[in-house]
Amino acid sequence: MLDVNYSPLWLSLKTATIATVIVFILGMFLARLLARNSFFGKSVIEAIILLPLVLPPTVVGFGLLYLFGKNGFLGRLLLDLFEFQVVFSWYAVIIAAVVVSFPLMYQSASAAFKQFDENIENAAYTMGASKWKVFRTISFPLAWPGLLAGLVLSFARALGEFGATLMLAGYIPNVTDTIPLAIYFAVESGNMEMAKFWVLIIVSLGFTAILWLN
Amino acid sequence: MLDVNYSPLWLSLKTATIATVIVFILGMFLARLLARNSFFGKSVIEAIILLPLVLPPTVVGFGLLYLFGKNGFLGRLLLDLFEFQVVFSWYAVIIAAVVVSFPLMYQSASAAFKQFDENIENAAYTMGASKWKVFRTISFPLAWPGLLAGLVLSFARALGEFGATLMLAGYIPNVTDTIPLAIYFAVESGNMEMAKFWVLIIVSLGFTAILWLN
Amino acid sequence: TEENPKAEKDTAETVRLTVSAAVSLTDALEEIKTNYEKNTDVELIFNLGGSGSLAQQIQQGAPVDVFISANQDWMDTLDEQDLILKSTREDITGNKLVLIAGSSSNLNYRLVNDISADDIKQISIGNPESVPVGKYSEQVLKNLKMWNDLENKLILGKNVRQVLTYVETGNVDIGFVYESDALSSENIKILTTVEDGLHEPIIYPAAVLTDTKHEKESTEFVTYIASEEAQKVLAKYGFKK
Amino acid sequence: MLKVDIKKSLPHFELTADFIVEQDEIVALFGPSGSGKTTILNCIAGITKATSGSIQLNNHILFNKRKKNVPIQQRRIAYLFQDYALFPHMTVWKNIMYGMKNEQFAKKLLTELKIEHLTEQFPNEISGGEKQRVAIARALATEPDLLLLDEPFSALDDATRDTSHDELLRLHKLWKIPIILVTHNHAEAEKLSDRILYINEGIIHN
Amino acid sequence: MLKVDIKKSLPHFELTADFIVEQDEIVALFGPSGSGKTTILNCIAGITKATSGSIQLNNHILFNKRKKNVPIQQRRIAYLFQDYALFPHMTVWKNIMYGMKNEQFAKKLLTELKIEHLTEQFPNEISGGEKQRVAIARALATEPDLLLLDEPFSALDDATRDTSHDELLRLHKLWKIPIILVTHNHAEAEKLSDRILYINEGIIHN
Ligand SMILES: Nc1ncnc2c1ncn2[C@@H]1O[C@H](COP(=O)(O)OP(=O)(O)OP(=O)(O)O)[C@@H](O)[C@H]1O
Ligand SMILES: Nc1ncnc2c1ncn2[C@@H]1O[C@H](COP(=O)(O)OP(=O)(O)OP(=O)(O)O)[C@@H](O)[C@H]1O
Ligand code: MOO
Ligand SMILES: [Mg+2]
Ligand SMILES: [Mg+2]
Repeated sequence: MLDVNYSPLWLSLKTATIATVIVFILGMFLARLLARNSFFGKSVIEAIILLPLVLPPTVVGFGLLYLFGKNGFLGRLLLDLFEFQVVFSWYAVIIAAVVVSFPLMYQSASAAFKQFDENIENAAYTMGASKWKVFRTISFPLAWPGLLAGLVLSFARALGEFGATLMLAGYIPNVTDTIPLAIYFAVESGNMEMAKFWVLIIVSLGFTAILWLN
Repeated sequence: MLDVNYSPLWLSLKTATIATVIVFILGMFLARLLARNSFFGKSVIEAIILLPLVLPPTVVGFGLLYLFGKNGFLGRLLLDLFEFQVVFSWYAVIIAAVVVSFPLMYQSASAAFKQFDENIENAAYTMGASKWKVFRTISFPLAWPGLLAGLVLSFARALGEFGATLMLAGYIPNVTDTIPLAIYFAVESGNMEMAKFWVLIIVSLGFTAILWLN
Repeated sequence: TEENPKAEKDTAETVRLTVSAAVSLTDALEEIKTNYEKNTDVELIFNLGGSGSLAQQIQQGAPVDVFISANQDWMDTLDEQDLILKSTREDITGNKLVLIAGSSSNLNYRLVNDISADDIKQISIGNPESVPVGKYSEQVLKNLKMWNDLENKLILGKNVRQVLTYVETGNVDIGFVYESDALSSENIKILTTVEDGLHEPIIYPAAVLTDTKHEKESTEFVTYIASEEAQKVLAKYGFKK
Repeated sequence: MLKVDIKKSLPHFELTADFIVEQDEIVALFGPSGSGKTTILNCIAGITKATSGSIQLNNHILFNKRKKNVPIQQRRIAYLFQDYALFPHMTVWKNIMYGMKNEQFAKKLLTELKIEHLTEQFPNEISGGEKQRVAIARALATEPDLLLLDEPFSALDDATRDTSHDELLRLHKLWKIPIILVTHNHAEAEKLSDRILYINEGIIHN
Repeated sequence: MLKVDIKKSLPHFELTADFIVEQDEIVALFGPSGSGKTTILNCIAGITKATSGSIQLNNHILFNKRKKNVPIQQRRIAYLFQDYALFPHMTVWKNIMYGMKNEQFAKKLLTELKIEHLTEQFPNEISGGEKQRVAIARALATEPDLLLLDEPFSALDDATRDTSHDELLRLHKLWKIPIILVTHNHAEAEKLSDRILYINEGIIHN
């Protein structure tokens, strides 16, 4: 029998879920905001959002380390204001997951909001519904297929995030050791049994998530 | 001045483009095929497609190595049939990029095909249009926002692919050294100037692609 | 000039050797390549990576002629599977373990023993389970009976470069890396070089692979790395037998 | 009372609408296809913006040249769209209850319009005329300050149309709000409206 | 000649349609809202599947109980949908040319239907009645073996409707194909059709 520490399982589940919720909400609202406007600079914003996708995750992690590290702009700010160090903490895992999965959510949501008939929204407005009510009851359900796709992609990506996490959060047993990190180190150290075990776990998680979402 | 070998630029451009074209076509047709059917096993297929997203790219590369290696099922098939070895070749770079970006295209396309009124397709059929004509002239343009999102995501992901590539294709100058690999090795050997240079290049590529696609 | 003989060489039958080498050797090997190709009909192609990944690629049939590993374990694994020509195996160079801190750090330990858990918040080493440099670091700390004190301050890196980055950016106070890596960075200072007796010797073995189609040229190249000319280059980058 | 005095440029002509609808009046807007009827209603509801002029409802200015433009949801105007614009993801009942306060009234409306058996069906599961009646019910259900009806009875057979007419007239007596009714059917216009505005190529002839 | 003999279960009643339309005949399908008219056309066009029975057009079996079911695109049936189903991403001209072979004929149709000034506009940029005329033109343009028209003139004013009627009759004389016309307007049914089929709650009374 394998001697397994289950901490990666809970950690991965927890961080992927939290990251997905954050990404889903932020991505959806930003996409809604920008979807039907076109202004100069929109493409620039979209390109920046997409950036973490074209860079190898390790490089993204490197960039985040520079930003959130002890000498980084945000890192110092957080340290000064809250005496809080992000690097090597559980929050670093979430930040890494959010950054890498955000582009997936944003792109999916953006497309989803472009793909339905605007007049349905107008009809709801004539019935006195507030912007928030229209969003919640009309735009959101009509865009749901695309939003769901973004949700699935984001969750999967957050669950599988490895390179940036390792860089920003380090590999600290019981604190930042997500399943992908456990897999990586098991493979690297030639412990194939352990690697297979975790691959199986993460695959089942992915499966469950998809089945549950469909 | 930096003494730069530009091979990674062309290689990355070429492989990302080819991989994106493959992924776009395959992903789109598979999504169309499955979009409006629901059958037992569909979720299983979708989960498998999503797999490369939940696994660290290195592990995906590892899996591909097992599949395409000398003792792997596909590797042996290709060797026997065409005397062709995939590992360490330019084709390995493409395979890695296709596998990791496929889930992004599939999910986006699948949502896109769910999000328009089917009756428009029926109207086209009544006018004697073949399935292929209806796909080309009706379903495709109506699903375009979502397909475009998938295209952008896939291209970005293919461009940024690193872990699986390194494993399956190795780091062979002028053959498999894509930009992400160049960045990685520049960082590894402490050559920060070179790393920054390539990050700049890849970011501009991503930017250009997005601006051009919008 | 330089270009012409080379062009001629291509038309004559140039032998291409694929060398899978530990990534830490990158810069040294580049220089060795330039020297070597000048005087032979051989073109060297380096496939760089972590020793573990390289070994796995070889196990799966990657077309490699020469393997240079950063430790003995992976070479032993390939040896057991008869993937290397035993007679060609040679220890070509070695490395030292050093303790480093950021260049602006006010720590000035003279010995590894000086490390005190109270001075430091975090210390980074390679992951002992998968990275050779981490394994050596663990041996040192365990031999000095400091492991238990420091264990909860450890940040485990996936390779030397990551440890170096953490120290460079000031996110950890100290770390253990190879001397060769320490020399390549300007933003750190070496506090002390670890005594050899505290860990297994750090050895880089090389060998020709069973599958090579160019056994003669490959063997010649391995021999060349062991030669004095190549050793000088390696020494310049911090590698010593 | 509704006061409309707007101009709007359209691709093939300029639309000029200048008219008043009194508090208890039903006005029919009658004119050929493409003459600008829907555009006028869109401007009043706030869905399209007029090029110039002003719109005033019960002393509230909804739109004027000094760039005032009250958002759609604050206009308290019920609007039956020519293409219904039903919410495709909601059942008939949810569609009607969307802007509705009074469940009793909604149920009564459904019965009068003979669609009470369809409450649990979705818009793509009912017939064209049924859709139109759901849209009528949905518009009436909001109990608005002004009612805009864009060809509300065009997809109905004579019998159903007659009961729908009666229902509209009954509610109008009860509520006493201005109603604008777009129609192609002259008999309908005469039967339901107090006054007919004839429109052609964007010009209204009283 | 079209032979229809089908049954289909609907939520509130069973639809039974058994009738013949001769080669040069226009048949009107007349009945209250929700009686099953659109469903019959959908079955003939192949968009919905009947529960049982058979459909035959000019000796070709389009549908029968032995599970034969010719795909929509091979039926050579033009169909004007009650909700038009125009292609939203194509201009009026492209919509009409979609199934069209003959550009000359398309131009003539546009002129007869008075929509030739709209060719470059998109469906969401034209009025309701204009959409309907585009849908008429698009259906006629395919030169089919059978023509199904679901309330083709309901959104048109009297003048436009009259010219559209004339155009339909003219083409029918020329082509001599069976036509089924769904309408709520009894005068229209009498004027255009050779025979009226009365339908109520799914049952046809000749
Ligand atoms: N979004 C739009 N963009 C450009 N032109 C438009 C738009 N909507 C309508 N039009 C044009 O404006 C004119 C008036 O259209 P409108 O919809 O107001 O007509 P209508 O009187 O309601 O006609 P119908 O009885 O056919 O519905 C028409 O010529 C039409 O083509
Ligand atoms: N997709 C569907 N699913 C379930 N029921 C449907 C569906 N489409 C229509 N029905 C029901 O079938 C019956 C007949 O509908 P159909 O559309 O054929 O009526 P119709 O005669 O065309 O009416 P109208 O004149 O209002 O268009 C109606 O009761 C309707 O509610
Ligand atoms: O070169 Mo290594 O295998 O990363 O220590
Ligand atoms: Mg109109
Ligand atoms: Mg109907």
